[in-house]
Amino acid sequence: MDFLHFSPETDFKLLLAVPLIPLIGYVVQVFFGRFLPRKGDWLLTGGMGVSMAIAVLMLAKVLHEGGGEHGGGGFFQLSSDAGLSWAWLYQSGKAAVSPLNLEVGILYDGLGAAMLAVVGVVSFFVHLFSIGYMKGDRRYHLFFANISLFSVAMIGLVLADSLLVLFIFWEIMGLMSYLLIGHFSHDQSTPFFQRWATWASKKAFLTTRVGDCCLLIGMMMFWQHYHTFEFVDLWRLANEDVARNGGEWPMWMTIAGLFIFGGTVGKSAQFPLHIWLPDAMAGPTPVSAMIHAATMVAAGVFLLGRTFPILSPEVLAVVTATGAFTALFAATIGVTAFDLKAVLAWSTISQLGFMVAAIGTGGIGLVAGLFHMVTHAFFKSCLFLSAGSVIHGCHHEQDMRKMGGLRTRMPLTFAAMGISTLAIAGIPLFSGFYSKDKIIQAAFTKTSLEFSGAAVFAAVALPIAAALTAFYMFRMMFMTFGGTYRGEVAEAHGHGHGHDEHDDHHDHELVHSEDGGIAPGHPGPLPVESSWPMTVSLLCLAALGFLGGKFWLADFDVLAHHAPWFVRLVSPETLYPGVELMNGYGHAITHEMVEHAEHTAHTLALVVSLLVAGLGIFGAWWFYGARKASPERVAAALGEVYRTVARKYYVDEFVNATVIRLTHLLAHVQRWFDENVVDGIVVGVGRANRSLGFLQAWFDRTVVDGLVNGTAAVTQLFGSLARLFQTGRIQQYVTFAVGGGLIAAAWLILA
Amino acid sequence: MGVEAYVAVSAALFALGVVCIIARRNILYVLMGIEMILNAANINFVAFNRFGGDGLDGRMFAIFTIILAAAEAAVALAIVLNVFHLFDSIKPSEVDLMRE
Amino acid sequence: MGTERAFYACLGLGTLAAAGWGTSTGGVEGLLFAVFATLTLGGGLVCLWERSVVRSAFALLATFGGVAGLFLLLGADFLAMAQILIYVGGILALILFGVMLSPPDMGERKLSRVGLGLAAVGGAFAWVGAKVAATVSWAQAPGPLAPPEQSHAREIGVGFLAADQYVVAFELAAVVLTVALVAAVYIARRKITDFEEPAETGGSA
Amino acid sequence: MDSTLLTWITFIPLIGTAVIMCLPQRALGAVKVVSLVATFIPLVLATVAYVGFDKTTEQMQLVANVPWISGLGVNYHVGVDGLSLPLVWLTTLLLFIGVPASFGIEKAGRAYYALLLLLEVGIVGVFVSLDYFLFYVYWEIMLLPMYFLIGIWGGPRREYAAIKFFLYTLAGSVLMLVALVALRLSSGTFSILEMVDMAQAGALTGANLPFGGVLLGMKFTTWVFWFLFVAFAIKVPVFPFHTWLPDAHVQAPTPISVILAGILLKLGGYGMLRACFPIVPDAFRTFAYALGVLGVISIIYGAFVALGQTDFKRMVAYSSVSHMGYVLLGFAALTEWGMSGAALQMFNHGTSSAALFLVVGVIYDRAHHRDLNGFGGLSQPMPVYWGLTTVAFFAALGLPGMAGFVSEALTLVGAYDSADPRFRILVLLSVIGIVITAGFLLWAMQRVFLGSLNEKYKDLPDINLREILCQAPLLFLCVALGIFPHFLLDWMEPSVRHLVGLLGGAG
Repeated sequence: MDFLHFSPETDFKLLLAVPLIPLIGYVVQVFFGRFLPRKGDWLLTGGMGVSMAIAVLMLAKVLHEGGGEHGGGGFFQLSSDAGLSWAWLYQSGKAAVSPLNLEVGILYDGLGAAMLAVVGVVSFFVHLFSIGYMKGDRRYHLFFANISLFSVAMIGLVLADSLLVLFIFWEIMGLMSYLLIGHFSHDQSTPFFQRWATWASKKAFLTTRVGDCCLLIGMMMFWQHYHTFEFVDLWRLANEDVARNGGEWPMWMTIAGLFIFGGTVGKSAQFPLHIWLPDAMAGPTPVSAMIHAATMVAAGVFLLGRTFPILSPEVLAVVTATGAFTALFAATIGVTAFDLKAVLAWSTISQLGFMVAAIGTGGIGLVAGLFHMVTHAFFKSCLFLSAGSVIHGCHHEQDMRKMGGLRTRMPLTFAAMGISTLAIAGIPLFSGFYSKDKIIQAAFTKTSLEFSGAAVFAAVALPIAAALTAFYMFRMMFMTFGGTYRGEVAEAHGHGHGHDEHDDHHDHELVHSEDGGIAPGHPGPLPVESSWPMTVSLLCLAALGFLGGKFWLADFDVLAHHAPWFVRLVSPETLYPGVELMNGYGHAITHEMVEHAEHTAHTLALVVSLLVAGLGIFGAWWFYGARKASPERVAAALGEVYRTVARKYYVDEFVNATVIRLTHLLAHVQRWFDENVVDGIVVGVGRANRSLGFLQAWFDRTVVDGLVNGTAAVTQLFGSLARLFQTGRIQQYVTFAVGGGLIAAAWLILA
Repeated sequence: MGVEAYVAVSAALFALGVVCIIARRNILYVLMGIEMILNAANINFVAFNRFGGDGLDGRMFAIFTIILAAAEAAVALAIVLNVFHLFDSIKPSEVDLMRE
Repeated sequence: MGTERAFYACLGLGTLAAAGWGTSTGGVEGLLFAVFATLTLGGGLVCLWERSVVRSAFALLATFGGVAGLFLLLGADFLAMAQILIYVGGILALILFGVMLSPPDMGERKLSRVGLGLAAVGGAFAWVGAKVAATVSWAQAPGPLAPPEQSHAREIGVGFLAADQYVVAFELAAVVLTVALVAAVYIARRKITDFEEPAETGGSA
Repeated sequence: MDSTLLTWITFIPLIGTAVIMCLPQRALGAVKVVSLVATFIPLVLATVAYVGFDKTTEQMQLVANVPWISGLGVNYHVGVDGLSLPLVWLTTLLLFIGVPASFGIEKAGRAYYALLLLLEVGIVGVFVSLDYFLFYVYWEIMLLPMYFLIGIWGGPRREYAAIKFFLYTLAGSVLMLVALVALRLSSGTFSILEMVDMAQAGALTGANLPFGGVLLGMKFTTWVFWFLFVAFAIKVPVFPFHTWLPDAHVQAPTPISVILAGILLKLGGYGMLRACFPIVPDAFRTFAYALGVLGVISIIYGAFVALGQTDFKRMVAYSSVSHMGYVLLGFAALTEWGMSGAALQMFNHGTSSAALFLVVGVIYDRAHHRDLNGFGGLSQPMPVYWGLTTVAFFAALGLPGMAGFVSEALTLVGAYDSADPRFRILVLLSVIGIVITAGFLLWAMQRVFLGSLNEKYKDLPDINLREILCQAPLLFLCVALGIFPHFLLDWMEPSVRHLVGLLGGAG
């Protein structure tokens, strides 16, 4: 198996090709896309396919080198070690030795390999899906270009070997999400979507940019101390620093770590910056699939994976607490949502909470969190694409109350979505089970070893969130595919009913835009199965979601007693080789204790996760499948509580009323200040000068001419004022010049 | 005759020029006043050059003053003619477009 | 016309007094100085006094001539020549043109204005001058001044053309003159309408 | 060995002016061709100078030094280093773009182009002169054409704007003149380089002046510093000397706005680097933090005021205030990164803001107003225009991959790394500016291009080829320098390092 050997000389170039191929495709598409046959969709889909193939090949190499039976020591490659990096800022000879120069290189390890493959696969299938889904769109070619660059950004982020490079791609990704979420803002045919998309894209960009700025500050703080952005150096230097400090993390590092986590909060939609993600579904569904699975939100978690060694225990506690809270918080909202995509969006936030909380617990949790990121990518992209297929079939209807009975009408979609739902709900044999189980195990382990508030909170909140997850996912399945079709059926495409109607009838409904209401669909013929590019993508992703668990485990041990390859490749030891992590448990806790705790927690977690999944599914069946009880009645009984949850705890309203209002108020106040005070001073000085001119004129006509006419009577003086008013200005100037000169002379003489 | 005599003449001529500008209400008198002031300055230049200075500096300055006076006179006359066309008057008191 | 006569009588008396003072303090040179100084200041006074612009202009001729004479006394023969040529021949001619092209306005002089202005400004200058004279110690040339050995015209010409002295200033003056004359022609040529709408100059040119 | 290259770059536009003045008023076509040629040749020559530049030394290059007014000790001393050469090149480029961008101007075209070329003489002259007197002369030369270009070809309130501009800059000039005279008296030379050497030797303290240079309890260097700083700060413009900028920008015709934002503002920053800080380094160090505070106020304040605008061009003008705040912050931090970032930011702002003003110009030419709320949905009738605008907007808000990011990141990181820990607070505050900048740009984009289409503008013609060609080089630079910043940084690095050393900062 010689071709599976990783040789830095050639393989880094091959890795470079992964982002470069779609990038070149993007450039070609932007300029020439509209002239290409089929508007160039084949070009980018094909390009992405090649990238995917390379990414998978590289993953195979990594597995062969470090994950298989031969390796075991992990896999870690830096292109700068092989002399393959690019001096970015300076290239002249003198500058090359300067610490100021930034070298851009590739960091390729187990995590990067897994993530690269995930991004490649999901991107490719999203491209393929889009061929069917976006057919007939006005800006078809640009859509493909943008989504391709979106993938490039994520690929670049995954391959980055320094914080700064990561940040660059991070920001580019933000831009592309802005453009893609706002895809419909140019579509004049659906005013609702247009307004919503415009607003949502701006919201997404600005909200995540708040997080970006935090990340930037965190980067600066680390740079200021270590003068490097390279991950490897940062890990080493920070941990050496802490070790020298006797295991105490300096205050600045905690603050910097919190700022870096701020980046994750923004991109990975953690509370309180989660508000952009539900609205991000204003974009086309394939975009949502990309954002929720492989790109945007994964980037934040990936960042945590990359910066884990420089986060102090205090930061990790905050991370755990934030993640756990987000998981629970979003899950409760997910239960109340009626918009098909909104359910998925809240479930994403919730799952992200799981990942973040897991990483915060450290050790096995780090592995579990990253593992969940990878498995989640497959089933969530599949869920979104299935939702897209459903919405496509139901004529852009997104309200689940207008669906139902699609099981027979769209069997392939149903199959794909069902598999993915089982996966996300945490049913054994499906991939989601393994990762979620591990997360709960990590939370329990942490609690048993270190009885801290954050850990306990995570240990309590996460299982509840898992139960809610199973509940609302199956609720969605029952509402969408079960029962009979509840949508309006019309032979011809009539004009849809306005969404105002929704608001009138259901005042507890999800408010996800300033316009309110769920995007209106329009009645059409009965739904039918989607075209082949869509269904093929769905089924492939569903297969990965199902088989994925096995694949990741690399053996058929359901309980996963043996460490699967992912754990071998992606573990604190192999991810950060040569770094003595200082943010783990204290010295008091030995390795054996950890092992023991993990083992104990494992069994417990297995029981708990199976239990909560079962509970959730049963609840969903009780309320929505069998309709033994009316959910509406429960909602009414809960009253104000339900309303609060359905309104997403009024976070949006709060932000609107405080941050946004305040900003605009500040802007207007400052504008007023600028125009009236700052400029007013300037104009005032000008006015004063002019007044001085009037004063001179007054002086001229009263004193100078008064001198002349002083002998005349006062009445005569007044009478002559009108005439004297016209005293020439040139002469007046001369008078004052001479007078001033004389006064100056007099002063000089007398002084 | 010492330098002070020349300076006195110069000062007197300067004063005459200033009064000419200020007191008369015809723009041509303004011009003539300016010429007087320039001449007063020239007397000073040459006198100081003669009595105290070395080299040519003072006389050179005088020459330049004369040159500038010539230029100024030409432009000023042209302006006067235009002002007359525009305002039908050559009283500087009525030429007030510079106010704003 | 009483004031007119009184004015000219005072002027004549002043001239005589000046001549006498000059002769008594500086001999022939003093006399010459007195004559030229009187010519200068008298010309200025008449210029200021006269109602007629034409007469004022001709009085200015006397001033310029007087200044030229003072230059001669100061040994600046080239300057004196330039003064006569440029001022008397050029500037005065220009002013006379201006006089002829503008309407006569005999009624604008006001005795009180001129008199009081003269009194105020002259008084102020006299006061300042007196103060200055009292405090400043004048630098005196050691001994009698030597007469200029060579022609000043030559000296000045060399001064102009020697690279390290006044070449730049000379060129600057040349440029200023050229620009001023062109500008003068340009301004004088413009029509009244040009002032109202500058945008339309293109068409009328 | 004197080089005449810079002299040619400076004075070829002057030849163009002369030729234009000789052409008949009606031959507007010929005038345009002459203008194009007279701006293109300097661009080529500047490119030649750029390529041939020795990147390994901080010494002045392409120096010419001949006596000019020997009586005063004034020399015609020109030369460039890594700080000035990119700006010279940018000047020639923007002027070359400014000519075709002006083709739409109907009124008195001949005089317009003549003044435009004269403006180039002044600007390039300031960038290349190494003699303070010469510097001042060029500084004044530049002022007059600008005054007329705004005052004659501007918008409805052009007189007001032009006079405001003129008075502001004149006030700055007067301050500079006073400082110049004081420096001349103290140092006995007009050469900037000699002054810098004297300052390094500690000889430029004004001790030979009356009162030992101490006036009203402030040292000579302090006076000189503040006089020069205010003179240049007006040009930058730094809060609170910025109020001429929105008026001048809004009233000026598009190409003039482009040049105003693209280059004239850089004169202030360049002036500080060349003719203020190194001459009085002690005073600079004393007041560095105050400058940093001013810079951050400019960043945040400019961004907020821009957010509050409804006039497209005014908004862009205030964004300039915000962006130039980074320049001041980078200078004040006194680190190599900060200084590099600030110098780079000057260049990048030159391209991105110029592009933004061209963007505004395009829409103004078509709709004849600039009210942000009066548009809507323009991406539909004008897709290409929208695309170009997006690039320009994202370049302006400092998106990575674009040039603005490199300079802003360098500036911020450099400032954070400053020896003075108080700068960290400033950096944290200036981050607010980043978010607000993104906010007002996106909000503007939403109001103009997205949303429902304003029926009035449903048939607006898309951007035409001439306008695209004007924009293209700027946008290309925005992107290219984001990916390959070393094409500027390599050139600047020795000079920046030298400068930081002169000012006494750490690496």
